[in-house]
Amino acid sequence: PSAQAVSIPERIVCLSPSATEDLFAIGAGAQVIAVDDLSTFPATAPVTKLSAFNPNVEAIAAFHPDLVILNSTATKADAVKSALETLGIAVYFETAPNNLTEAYSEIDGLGAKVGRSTEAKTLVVNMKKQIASIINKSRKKKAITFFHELDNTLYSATSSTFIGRVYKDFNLANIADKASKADDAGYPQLQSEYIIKANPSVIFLADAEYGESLATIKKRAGWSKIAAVTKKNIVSLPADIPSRWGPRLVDFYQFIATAIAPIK
Amino acid sequence: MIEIQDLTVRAGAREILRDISVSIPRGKWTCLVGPNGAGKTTLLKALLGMNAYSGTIKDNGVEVFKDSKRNVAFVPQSPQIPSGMSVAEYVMLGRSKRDGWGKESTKSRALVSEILRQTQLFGMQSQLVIQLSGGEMQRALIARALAQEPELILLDEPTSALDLHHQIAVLNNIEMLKDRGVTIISTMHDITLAAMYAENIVVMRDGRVSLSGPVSEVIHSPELKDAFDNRISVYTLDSGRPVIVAAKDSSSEREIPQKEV
Amino acid sequence: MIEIQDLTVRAGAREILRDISVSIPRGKWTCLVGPNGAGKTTLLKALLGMNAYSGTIKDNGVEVFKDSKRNVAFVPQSPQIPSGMSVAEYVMLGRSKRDGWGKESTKSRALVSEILRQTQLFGMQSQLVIQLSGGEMQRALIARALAQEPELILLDEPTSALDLHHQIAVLNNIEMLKDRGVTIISTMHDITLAAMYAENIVVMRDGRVSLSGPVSEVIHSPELKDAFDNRISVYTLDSGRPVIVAAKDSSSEREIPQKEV
Amino acid sequence: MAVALLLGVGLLGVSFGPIHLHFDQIVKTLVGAPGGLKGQDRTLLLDLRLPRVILAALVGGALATSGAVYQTVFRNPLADPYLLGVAAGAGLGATLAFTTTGGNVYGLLPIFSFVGGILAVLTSFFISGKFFAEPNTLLLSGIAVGSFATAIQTYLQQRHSDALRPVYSWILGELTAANWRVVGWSSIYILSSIAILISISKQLDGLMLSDEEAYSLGINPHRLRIIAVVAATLATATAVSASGLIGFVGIVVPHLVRGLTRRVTNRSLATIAFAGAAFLVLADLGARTLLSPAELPIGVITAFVGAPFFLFVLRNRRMVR
Amino acid sequence: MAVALLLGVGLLGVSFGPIHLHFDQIVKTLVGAPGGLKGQDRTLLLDLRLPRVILAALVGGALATSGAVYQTVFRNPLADPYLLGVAAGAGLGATLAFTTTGGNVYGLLPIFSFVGGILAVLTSFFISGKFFAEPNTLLLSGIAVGSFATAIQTYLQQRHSDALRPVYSWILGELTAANWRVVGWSSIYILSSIAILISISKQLDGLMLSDEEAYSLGINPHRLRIIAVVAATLATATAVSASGLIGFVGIVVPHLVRGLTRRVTNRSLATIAFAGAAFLVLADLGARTLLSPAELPIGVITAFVGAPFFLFVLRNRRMVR
Ligand SMILES: Nc1ncnc2c1ncn2[C@@H]1O[C@H](COP(=O)(O)OP(=O)(O)OP(=O)(O)O)[C@@H](O)[C@H]1O
Ligand SMILES: Nc1ncnc2c1ncn2[C@@H]1O[C@H](COP(=O)(O)OP(=O)(O)OP(=O)(O)O)[C@@H](O)[C@H]1O
Ligand SMILES: [Mg+2]
Ligand SMILES: [Mg+2]
Repeated sequence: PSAQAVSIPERIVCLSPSATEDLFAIGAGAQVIAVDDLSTFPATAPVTKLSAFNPNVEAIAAFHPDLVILNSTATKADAVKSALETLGIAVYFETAPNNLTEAYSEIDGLGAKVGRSTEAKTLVVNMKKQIASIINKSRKKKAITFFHELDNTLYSATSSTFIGRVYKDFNLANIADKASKADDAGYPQLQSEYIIKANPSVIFLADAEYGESLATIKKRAGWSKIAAVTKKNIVSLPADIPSRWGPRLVDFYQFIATAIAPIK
Repeated sequence: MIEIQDLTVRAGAREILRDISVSIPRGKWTCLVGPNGAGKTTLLKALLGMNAYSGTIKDNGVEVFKDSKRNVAFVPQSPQIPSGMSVAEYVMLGRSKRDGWGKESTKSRALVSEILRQTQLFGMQSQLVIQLSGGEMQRALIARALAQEPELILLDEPTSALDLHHQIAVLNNIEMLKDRGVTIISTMHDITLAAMYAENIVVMRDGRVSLSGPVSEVIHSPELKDAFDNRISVYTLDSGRPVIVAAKDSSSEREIPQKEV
Repeated sequence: MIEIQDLTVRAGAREILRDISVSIPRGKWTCLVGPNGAGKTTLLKALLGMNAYSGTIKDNGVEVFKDSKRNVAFVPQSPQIPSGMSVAEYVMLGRSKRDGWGKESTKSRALVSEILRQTQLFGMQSQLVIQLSGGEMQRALIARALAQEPELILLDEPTSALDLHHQIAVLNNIEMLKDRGVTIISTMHDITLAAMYAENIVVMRDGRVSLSGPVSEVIHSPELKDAFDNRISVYTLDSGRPVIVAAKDSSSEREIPQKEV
Repeated sequence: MAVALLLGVGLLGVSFGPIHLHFDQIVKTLVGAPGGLKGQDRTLLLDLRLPRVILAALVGGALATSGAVYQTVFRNPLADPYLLGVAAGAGLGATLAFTTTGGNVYGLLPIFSFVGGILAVLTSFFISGKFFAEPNTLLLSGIAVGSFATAIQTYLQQRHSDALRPVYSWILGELTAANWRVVGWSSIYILSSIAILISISKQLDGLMLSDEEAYSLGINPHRLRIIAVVAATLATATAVSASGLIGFVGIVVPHLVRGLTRRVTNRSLATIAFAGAAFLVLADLGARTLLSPAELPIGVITAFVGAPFFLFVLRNRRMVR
Repeated sequence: MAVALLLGVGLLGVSFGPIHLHFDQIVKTLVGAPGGLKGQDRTLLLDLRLPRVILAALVGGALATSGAVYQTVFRNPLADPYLLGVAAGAGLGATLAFTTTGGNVYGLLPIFSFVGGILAVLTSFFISGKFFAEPNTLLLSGIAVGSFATAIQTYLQQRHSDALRPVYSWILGELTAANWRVVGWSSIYILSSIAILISISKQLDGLMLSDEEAYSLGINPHRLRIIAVVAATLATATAVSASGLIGFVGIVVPHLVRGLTRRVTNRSLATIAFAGAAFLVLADLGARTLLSPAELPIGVITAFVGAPFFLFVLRNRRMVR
């Protein structure tokens, strides 16, 4: 019952695609006056040309917001935050979550900030329920090996990353984990011959948008004999959902569940 | 014959050589003389044929500009000295044209040794050219020109850094080229030396040729003195060979040397 | 007095100057002569005091090495010519030491004008130094040294690119420095000129000093001839002034010049 | 005249942006006359735009002056102020700030990058041995040290790929972080370095000669080179730690001024400093307004506007080499 | 001897990796003798490692040779093969491939970066006007064109920040894309360029003299510079499009060879080519094995190993300048 709870922001500028999805899902959409150029979901969000990566303080101030939601990885996020605060504008830092728990608390935090705590709690409960049921239905009894490809120079993601945890929830065995010492953040670059040797049963292509597919992978030296290729277990990941840690996480879990359903 | 007709050379807006017409005989030594800034170096470079000029310069009837068939050696007044190159490599560069790209014939190696000996650089083959003294460098430069076995050799003040003895030694070596029909064109501030070696002299002043002809004619002409504002005097030795000096005072001394003491 | 004691200068493993001991009087003109590679340039640079040497060089009792109080002008044999600098700016560099960092006094401007006139560069102030002819550049270099109003001036072949008249004109200008007590040390291949201007001569050969003393003594000494392997001859004019030449042939001509024709 | 130009450009700089402020109100606010700006606009002017424009001018002046000095000292038209490893060292420092320190990265960033830059140059000096006896050896040593620092930096980024984006955006060069504190400390280093460099500019001309000639003219070439490089490095390291790596200014502005004034001597060092300052203020104005509401990296503008202009000068005025 | 060294290094290169192959079996497989490798190991050797090692050798040879040639042509020890805008142009091309094209981007990447690199150099040539009359003008023109291309590239990356990671990992330089097709086309360009450069290497020495001197020695300095730069650029553009930007090799290997052999002339061009090839094969071996099964960017290894070695040579052998 503090004084803060009373001042509910009415002019929010949201510079994070995930937070935009969160805000609309908890019914705060009407309070949002502007979102960044990559906040493409939901369709009703007031998209502007504001950049989330390279925020322009004055351009944000020109909207006369009372709250700005800023991604902590934005360019000079600290400097932007203090400049906005100098102008008397409140700033809420959104940090990229590392796992589901953090994603949920992100939603809770946003809810509290915009006066939608109850709605946020309901959303989180629903998400937990749906995701648990998807996992329950589709979790593999026996671990299946997979390779998650970020680009054609074979960068991957280990089980310590958010996306890695999603796979892990389905009892998929990540071949990149052996290389986890190469990057603290969990994005090592794998060697082609290691992947051939590890012989994964599924390959997820996060670079499908750049034209990678079963056809192109097959042509790589030595790859045609990899189990995932011979069994055609190549999954092209959609462009945006795997990097939005909001309400559509449920859709992502469902996507993976569907994709791995035929694989034994 | 090298026939120069209405030659004009510009640097930017300035005309450095203006309407020069003169012929230079082949197989002879011709010396360009004149005060500083007269345009000697500029004329020598024009004869090389690398840069554009207006007018014509015909060597045996062929325009010299970009005529890549000629084999012309060029000894500049102040060379660009490459770092990290030995004397032997430097002189061997003179053989590139004859040996062809990337080759180095046995003949070339023998010839370069011979020339290094002639120019008294033999002990220094492996010294870097940047480490040479002024006179040694000038000899290396001339050695490179000799190694070229050119049909025409252009020398810009070839003796300026040489000691008295090497001046003579090097000029004698160059003179021998005439036996092979080589045409020699040089500039030379020491007109006494010029008169000793050249058959013909071209007198230049202010970007023009004021007189050209056989040594004997030019040396005693008023045009020569005039080019130097009458500040030089000409003497003649018993043998008829002239000696040209500038006087120290305006009341120029005119002494006659005595026998050696 | 400039006292040189046991001076040895090395380049890498090689000793270019070996155990040189010689004194050079102040307020006089001393000329270093010797064949190419004798070490003249090296000795001149040692006298400048910039680089390390072993032995001692005392100028008025003070070691010259890194003595920043001396005002020594240095005219190198082959200068590094800066691009994009005008003749006036180039000569004005000589004033830096006197005017102090970043300043340019009225006196300096007047002096530089005067010196440009003396060296006959006055019309060329705004021309870039890289565009000068060989002789013009050499005069610009000497003008810069004169602008320095030095107490000691070191000249390495100051006349090598000058025409006969300018040789005299420039050397006369330098000679006038003696009136102000300036010490002049130069190298000079033209020993006749050296004998005309210098009071003392230092004969060098193979990195050593073989003789030093007043012109009259040195010029007729066997050491001088010996330094040039006896390939030079010395004559004396009526006035007692010597003329030194190398003979064209080994059967050296010894002719006596006649009156001008 | 150069000062007036810079002031004019500065006024433009504080006036334009997504929110337009009027000249007369700006001037009134600055001189404290009545009728000035109030409220958020006043804060915008005094606490955001003014320090930013001043920082742009400082950084631009620092980079252009240092670039010109490096070009003279190394007798190399390719020399830029990042040559001896400042950039790589600062980049490594910045990466270390991101990867090894938790918490307040942005507070530590300037210190880390400043120290990194200076350390890299010191290492280059140390390794090249006889300091400036051979400028080219120092220069190659700088390249090697720089490459080494960059290698470590890249490796660290590989090991900590979450630092990739912030480091990358820092490298791009930003004036976003400008505030009075940054302006305060950077102006001390930058202004005093530039003052030193301009005061020795006549001497620097002597470095176009051989060392012996310079020495006889009363210049100690070794010492002068060290002073020049140290001052230029200090200015550059400060600029880098205040604003990341802003390319192009340090190499092109000096050549541009030389091309336009047809002067190669260092007399024009003050002009170069002012030109660099004005250029970066304008570039920053462009960065803030051209793609507004997004902000463009300033390095994009410097090259995008500067390159064609430079090429035009290069092509039309025969450059004095 | 250089050839034997390269072969030896190559054998090491194909032998080590996450899976170790034995020398004798490798040799047997390569010469077609009985008792060679079978199955997956055979594929590994013939289709993965062999093309990769060969590509490393080609790229290393191309960069080192081009760097040495650029250094001679521009009389500048700082010159590297990326000087005239090849790198920036190729980077822009690569970014365009990621941002503007649909379909198989990775397939288009080499073509885009090759064309981008060549176009940038052509633009530099065109703008500098009289081609090689003034090498320094060309060089400055190259810097400006390069900066311009980089500005556009950065701008595009800003607008398409999702392309940041793939472009960045391409820029880091990778030999991972090696296969026989890449080796095929790149060997044609690289080997013929190197052959041209080595065949004119004696002539290149003439470029250390003044243009008039070179001309009198039978060299057309303008034409020779154009041939040299075109061949070097072709080799570099090919290397870049096959493997991204691998720094350090082009500038340091030539200086290293010169420092060790104490020769500055271009006679050592063949040695430089072999040294560059061997160096990159070794670096790639390091990249594959040090963090196995992960891979290190090769640029990290080249600088990490090369820089200290180079600094050692620089300090201990008085460099022939
Ligand atoms: N690029 C240039 N721009 C302007 N003037 C030039 C340029 N190059 C040469 N000059 C001028 O042209 C004149 C002739 O120069 P040149 O070098 O041919 O003289 P020179 O007869 O060889 O003189 P020296 O005896 O001093 O060597 C000189 O006065 C010189 O200043
Ligand atoms: N760095 C060096 N390394 C090796 N030898 C050197 C080096 N510098 C000079 N020398 C040698 O030292 C000797 C003396 O050189 P110096 O330049 O003093 O001669 P000099 O008397 O001035 O000759 P010149 O009349 O030709 O100008 C020369 O034989 C030269 O080859
Ligand atoms: Mg001349
Ligand atoms: Mg000498």
